[in-house]
Amino acid sequence: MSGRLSRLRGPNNEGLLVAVILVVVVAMALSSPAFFTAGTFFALVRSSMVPLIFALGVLMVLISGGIDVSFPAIAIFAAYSTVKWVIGAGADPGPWVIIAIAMLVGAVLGLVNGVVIARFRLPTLIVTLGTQSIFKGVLISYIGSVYISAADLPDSVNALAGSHLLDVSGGGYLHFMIVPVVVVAVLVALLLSRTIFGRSIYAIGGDTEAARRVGIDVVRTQVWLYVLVGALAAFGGMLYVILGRNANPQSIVGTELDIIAAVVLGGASIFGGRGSVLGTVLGVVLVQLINNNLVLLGIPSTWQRAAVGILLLLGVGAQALGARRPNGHSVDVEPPLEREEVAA
Amino acid sequence: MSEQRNALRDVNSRVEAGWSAVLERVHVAHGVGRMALLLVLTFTFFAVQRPGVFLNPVNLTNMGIAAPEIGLLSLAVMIAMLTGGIDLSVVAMANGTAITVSSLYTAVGDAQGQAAAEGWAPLIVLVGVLVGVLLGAFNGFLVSVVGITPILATLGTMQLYNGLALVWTGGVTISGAPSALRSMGGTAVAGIPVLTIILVLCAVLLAVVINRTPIGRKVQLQGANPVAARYSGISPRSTLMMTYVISGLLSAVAGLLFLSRNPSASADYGSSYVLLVIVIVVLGGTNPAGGFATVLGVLLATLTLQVVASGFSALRLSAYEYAIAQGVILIGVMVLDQVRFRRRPLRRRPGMQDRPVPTPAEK
Amino acid sequence: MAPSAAPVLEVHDVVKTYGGIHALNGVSLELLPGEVHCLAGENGSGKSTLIKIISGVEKPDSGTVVINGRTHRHLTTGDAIRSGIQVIYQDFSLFPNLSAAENIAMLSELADRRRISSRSRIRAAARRVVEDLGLRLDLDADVADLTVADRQLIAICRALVNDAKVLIMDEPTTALTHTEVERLFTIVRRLQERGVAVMFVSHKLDEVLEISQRVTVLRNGAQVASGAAADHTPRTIAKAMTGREVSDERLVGEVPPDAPVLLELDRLGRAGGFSDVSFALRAGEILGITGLLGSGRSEIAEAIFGIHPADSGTIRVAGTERRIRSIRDAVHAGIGYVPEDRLTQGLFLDVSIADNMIAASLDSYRARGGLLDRRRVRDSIADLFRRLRIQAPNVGAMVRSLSGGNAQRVVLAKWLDRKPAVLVLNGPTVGVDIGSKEEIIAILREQAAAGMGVIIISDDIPELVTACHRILIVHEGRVVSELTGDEVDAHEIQRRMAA
Amino acid sequence: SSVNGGDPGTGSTDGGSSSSGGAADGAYVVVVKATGIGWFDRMEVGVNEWADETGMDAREEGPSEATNEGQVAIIQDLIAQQPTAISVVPNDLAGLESVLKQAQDAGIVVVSHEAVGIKNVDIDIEGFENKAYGAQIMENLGECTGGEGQYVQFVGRLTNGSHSEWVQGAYEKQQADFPDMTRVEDPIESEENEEVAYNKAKELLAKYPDIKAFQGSAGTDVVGIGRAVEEAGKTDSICVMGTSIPSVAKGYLDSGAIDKIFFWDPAMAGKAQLAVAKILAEGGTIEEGTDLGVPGYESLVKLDGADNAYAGDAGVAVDLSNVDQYNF
Ligand SMILES: Nc1ncnc2c1ncn2[C@@H]1O[C@H](COP(=O)(O)OP(=O)(O)OP(=O)(O)O)[C@@H](O)[C@H]1O
Ligand SMILES: Nc1ncnc2c1ncn2[C@@H]1O[C@H](COP(=O)(O)OP(=O)(O)OP(=O)(O)O)[C@@H](O)[C@H]1O
Ligand SMILES: [Mg+2]
Ligand SMILES: [Mg+2]
Repeated sequence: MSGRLSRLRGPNNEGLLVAVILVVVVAMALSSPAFFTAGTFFALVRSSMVPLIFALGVLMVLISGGIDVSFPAIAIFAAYSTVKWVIGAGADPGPWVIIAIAMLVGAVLGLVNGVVIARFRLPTLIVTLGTQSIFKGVLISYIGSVYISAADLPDSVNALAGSHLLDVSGGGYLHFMIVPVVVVAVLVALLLSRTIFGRSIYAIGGDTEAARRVGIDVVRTQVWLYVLVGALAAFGGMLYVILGRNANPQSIVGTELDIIAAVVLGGASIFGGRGSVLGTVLGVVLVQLINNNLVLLGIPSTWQRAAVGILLLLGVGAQALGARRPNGHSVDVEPPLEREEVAA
Repeated sequence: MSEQRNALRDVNSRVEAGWSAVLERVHVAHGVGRMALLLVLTFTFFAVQRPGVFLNPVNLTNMGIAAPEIGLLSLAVMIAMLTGGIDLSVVAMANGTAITVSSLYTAVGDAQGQAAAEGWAPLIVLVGVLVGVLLGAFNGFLVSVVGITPILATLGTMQLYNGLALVWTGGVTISGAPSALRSMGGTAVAGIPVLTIILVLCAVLLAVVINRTPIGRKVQLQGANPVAARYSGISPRSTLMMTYVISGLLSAVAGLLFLSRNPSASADYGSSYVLLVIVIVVLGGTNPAGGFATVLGVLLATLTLQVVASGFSALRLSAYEYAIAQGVILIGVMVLDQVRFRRRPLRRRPGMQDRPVPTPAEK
Repeated sequence: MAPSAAPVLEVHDVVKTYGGIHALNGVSLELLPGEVHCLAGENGSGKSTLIKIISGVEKPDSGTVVINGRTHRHLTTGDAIRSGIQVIYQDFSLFPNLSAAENIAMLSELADRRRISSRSRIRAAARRVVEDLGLRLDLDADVADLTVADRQLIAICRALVNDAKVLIMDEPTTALTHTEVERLFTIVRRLQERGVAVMFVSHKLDEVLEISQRVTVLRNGAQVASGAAADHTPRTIAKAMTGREVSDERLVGEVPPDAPVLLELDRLGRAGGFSDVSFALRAGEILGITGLLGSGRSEIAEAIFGIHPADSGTIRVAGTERRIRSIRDAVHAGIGYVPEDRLTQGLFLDVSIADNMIAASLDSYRARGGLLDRRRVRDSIADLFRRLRIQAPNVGAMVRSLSGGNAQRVVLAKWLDRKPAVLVLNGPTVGVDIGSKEEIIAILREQAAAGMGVIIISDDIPELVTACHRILIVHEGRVVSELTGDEVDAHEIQRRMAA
Repeated sequence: SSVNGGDPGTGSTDGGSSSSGGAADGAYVVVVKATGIGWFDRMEVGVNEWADETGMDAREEGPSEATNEGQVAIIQDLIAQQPTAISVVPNDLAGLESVLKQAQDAGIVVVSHEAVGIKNVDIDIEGFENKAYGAQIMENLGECTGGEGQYVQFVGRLTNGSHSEWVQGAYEKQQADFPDMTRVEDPIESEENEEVAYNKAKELLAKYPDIKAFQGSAGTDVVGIGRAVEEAGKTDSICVMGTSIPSVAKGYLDSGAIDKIFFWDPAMAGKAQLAVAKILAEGGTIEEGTDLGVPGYESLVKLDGADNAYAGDAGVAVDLSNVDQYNF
């Protein structure tokens, strides 16, 4: 068990990531003069925002020892149905209220996940696989499939969509929504490292039975976790709508595996118990950095899918080798020697 | 429309109600009993609702033609899951085989004419299968030698293989397949489509390998506890390598079925299968954590979803309503299982359920 | 101090069944402040279950638990902890992914119903206990990276971090050396003075009598004896536990002088572990290797079995030199290994006994067509099951459902089925009750007599004395002395280890 | 490459009628690339209108994701239901060959749309001649840019036949009539995804600071491009044109980020397919000049390159001036 946990984490994985990112950046800078511009940087930030929010949710679930593939469905369900409802009601309560409502919807969907998973102790991947197709199905069959374009979005949303934190004439701009995104990231980091709830998530991911025995209410913690993740996903969904200035029920769903990959690149263990917000941020940035600059690097369209695959493999491969214990692939739970002297 | 929705709700409630009752009496291998039951229930339900369409021989045959490729891909994922891993690249590997065969065939055809191409067909097919095996071996290498977690390794190779296929075909769908394959798609023996027979054969073979051969047992033990497996002198490298090679092989056969159903190959075919087969494998009773799986359970799960799909079509319900049903079935089954196991802690025996366990008493 | 009147903990005829099996059948006992109450019983007799019920982990089918005069119907772990009950679980129940400090302090943080977790507070709390016990532990290390012994110490610290009223220890000493056990006992005595009631589970009966005032013995979930420790000797307890006489006298057969050498180590060494280890093991011989924890005794075994291969010296098996770089090499060379950590390294918990038994010898059952010869499989399984007298409904039962004694027999069976030339056992009877212990050793004697070479690594000296022809004492990675024939004697060994 | 859970790979949608199989049940079914998408929602409007006007049993079906296997499964299920006619808007022309043959053998009339050169259909009906349509777009782009500067073309999928023909037609037109324009990249794949189109457009803007024009093919391409252009503050200096529908493009037409969109009304296309199917089912034939009685399809022209492909003249160009005439 303990061996499996350490399987995916290099000694100082964040360091490794920073290194990789630097290498990629240098490579890109060399291959294209257009790379080193504020515009590229802002574009990177912008395209990282939505994935990062999703990634934070995925991170928490991974730490607790689960895998969630339903967050994109929750995100678009919450965002689309909220926006549609607001428009239908002809009201415009302002973006923050809309976001709040969406997050409420997301929380409820998360609750469904949480209850099924915690109450019946079912494998999370499977449960969320099921709920995901239920959420998407319900959204399209009973709520709506019509593409809502910028023209029909509430003005306040469009306004927010156009609000910039800082502008570089011609060189693009830094979108205002980066502020709430950063805030959320910090909050999650604090939640995970500085609250009993957060530590309980790590504990459950480490050993659920042991968690029960030290008096953690596992069921309650898990349910709350999924509610939280649901709300987070919904925020990501609204963010997507705001940045994209459209609500398209067909969007987002299908990105789940890529996000999970980014989080694991960021050093979270697929077996639970390990992972950090910093690592996750780096993981997401790395993936976006690559995805965003394929054209800039002059990689032909037909090659781009393959390129992404190769880079992903290089990333996780480097990590696996970093986390490698003496005896090759197989997990080795034998304690390293020097520890023994300590006790002796 | 609404009355069909009621029908839907109705069937779900009926199924679940009847089911848990009957389950108590069914003492078959975990996954097999419940699926057999669910299959019968759904089939009867739709047969009663739309006898004309649903029992129409054409429909039954079509199910028998559509199911095999998905069944094979599910088996490919199943064996990976048996070792506690997963294989997301099965569809990509299948396409790899299909594209190889199709393009080689057309190439030879253009160069030396149809007859020659047909002559080379057996070799071409062999090469195609080999490609599938090699792709599987590469997965095996990443998992067993490099030590990448399967879900990530195969997520990467899924993109890589798919990307390479795109590069190779330039995104165009290539047409053409050996006539042997083409005719295979249409023909039936004693009313049973050849494709169905192929699926059953592969399944039986796989079942034998898993349960009756040393390597199969090692694969199971590897999934049950990798550390203990290593401490028992079982080499994780060879077991995992074997696992993913088999997975590639099954995918390759699935790729041939793609061609026999329609003589064309593209990089994008079957993208919607990837998560579907995982659902099937789990419905089939495979333990996602590894160590336990039954081939029969997976076959039944494949058929069940096939039946529900056609049934929904017959009831004129939409693809999205089918998606909902699929989710409900998945979670419903898992929950009922759980409830059932909670009641009988000691009855649960992951491992070798599908074969009688000898006891001293017997001797 | 003398136990005062009112019991802190009472258990009234508790009954607990698991799928038909009576884990506990009407057990009642009470715990007085300041007394050490020992719970003895064979594997599977119900000790852990009783503990799980007292700590709220499991619910009894009937019967009640009374804490400080308050009767609990639905006792939860939270309730138990808050009313001052602390448990050191047999499997430690630690979090491998968290630091030692956090493992120790987490429980109190939860008990105090805190919302915010403070690193400094946690570290302080942890350090306090650790220093209190005069231990040396790396508080920042992840538990995953610690030895079994360290983990056990951490589990103990965790139990003491809250000032407990009742301290329950389920086999706390299995992985500890004498010095550490002594240290633990001084702590226990100190707690006694503070009026803490201690319940102590151990298979080491001399320990039991040394520390406890009262003894309760369980057999098959029933209470077969309960009384003052003073009225008991190891023998009487053993009799109560097993219902028969159990002997621990030294009986070792003669090793014929012309017996072939099966294993020969020549100046074997591994940087940071051990060096210059040379010895020869002959067919029919049982060789004991002992030494303090960290002396390198386990590392020698791990090198022989290729877990952490040696980097100098040579290993010859049955006369031919073998390069052992991996476990497979060792297995193919004809070496078997019964690991220290039975549950993770030795067993497939969710696999049937039958399939555990043949796990190491699958290839030998290949019949024509590469298929398993199921008749032969069936026969050898049934045979082993009978020979090792494994208590289980049938060979189809999950190993998870076995107690340590029986679980250990399954590990043994796995190797016996492979018929290795040399069998190395690391702590073969850790957490195994004397009944099973005696039988396991008997089995080893049989195998040796049949020509196998056996190496036992253990710090259970009486056990070594009963079983071994020869004993090597390891200190700081070197073999410092060797006892043969009549030298083999508990006190002599103690003396040389101390030296 | 992105996968999507819960998709009925074996799935199919409405279909089957209460009347028992065997004989044709008089149903007309349009099988689209995917349901739940703006474009095909609009087509469904046309299909339903046609059903009301003619009193026929007509409906639209499609997988939940635009996949070949999804369409194959649906058509197979339909064959068992013996409809009078199936009209398909294929995701993959070659990928439907066998199943369409099976349908024809079962005596079902088979029509197709956006599928010039597809095998085993009785008639393929197009809104217009694809390359001409592409040329028409380039015509406008050329005017807009003054016939000079760099430009880039987007396609939804590299695998999409029609999209390829549109950009090809445009490219040829450009080389013929606007020699001073240069295509700086091979067609870019937007994966039918607005966000991807947006990101790639941003990259292109960075890579080619003085790029002059973009051509989109998937309905959401121009929107993604438009957003990128708008954010770069180059709405005036860059021309963005391509296929889309008013409801999707409106916001950016208003802001001027998108200059002109081109399309053919999916509703009319739906009606046209059904009209063709009906004529064939009733034993009629389609030839040069046939009038389907559907706006834009009053006088069909036979397309060369295929013996059974006919096109209407249903192309529509929309800019800010006339966008409000369209409610879809
Ligand atoms: N979770 C469980 N499920 C089923 N049966 C159980 C379970 N736990 C205990 N039992 C049964 O209860 C009996 C007593 O178990 P218990 O753990 O109390 O034994 P023990 O005295 O702790 O043995 P050991 O000395 O090996 O720890 C076991 O023999 C077993 O059959
Ligand atoms: N899931 C289970 N099913 C059946 N029995 C169980 C289960 N879990 C535990 N037991 C029973 O609990 C008892 C003790 O379990 P435990 O693990 O405490 O024993 P052990 O630690 O193996 O024995 P020892 O500590 O003496 O080595 C065993 O007798 C076993 O039969
Ligand atoms: Mg116990
Ligand atoms: Mg025990």
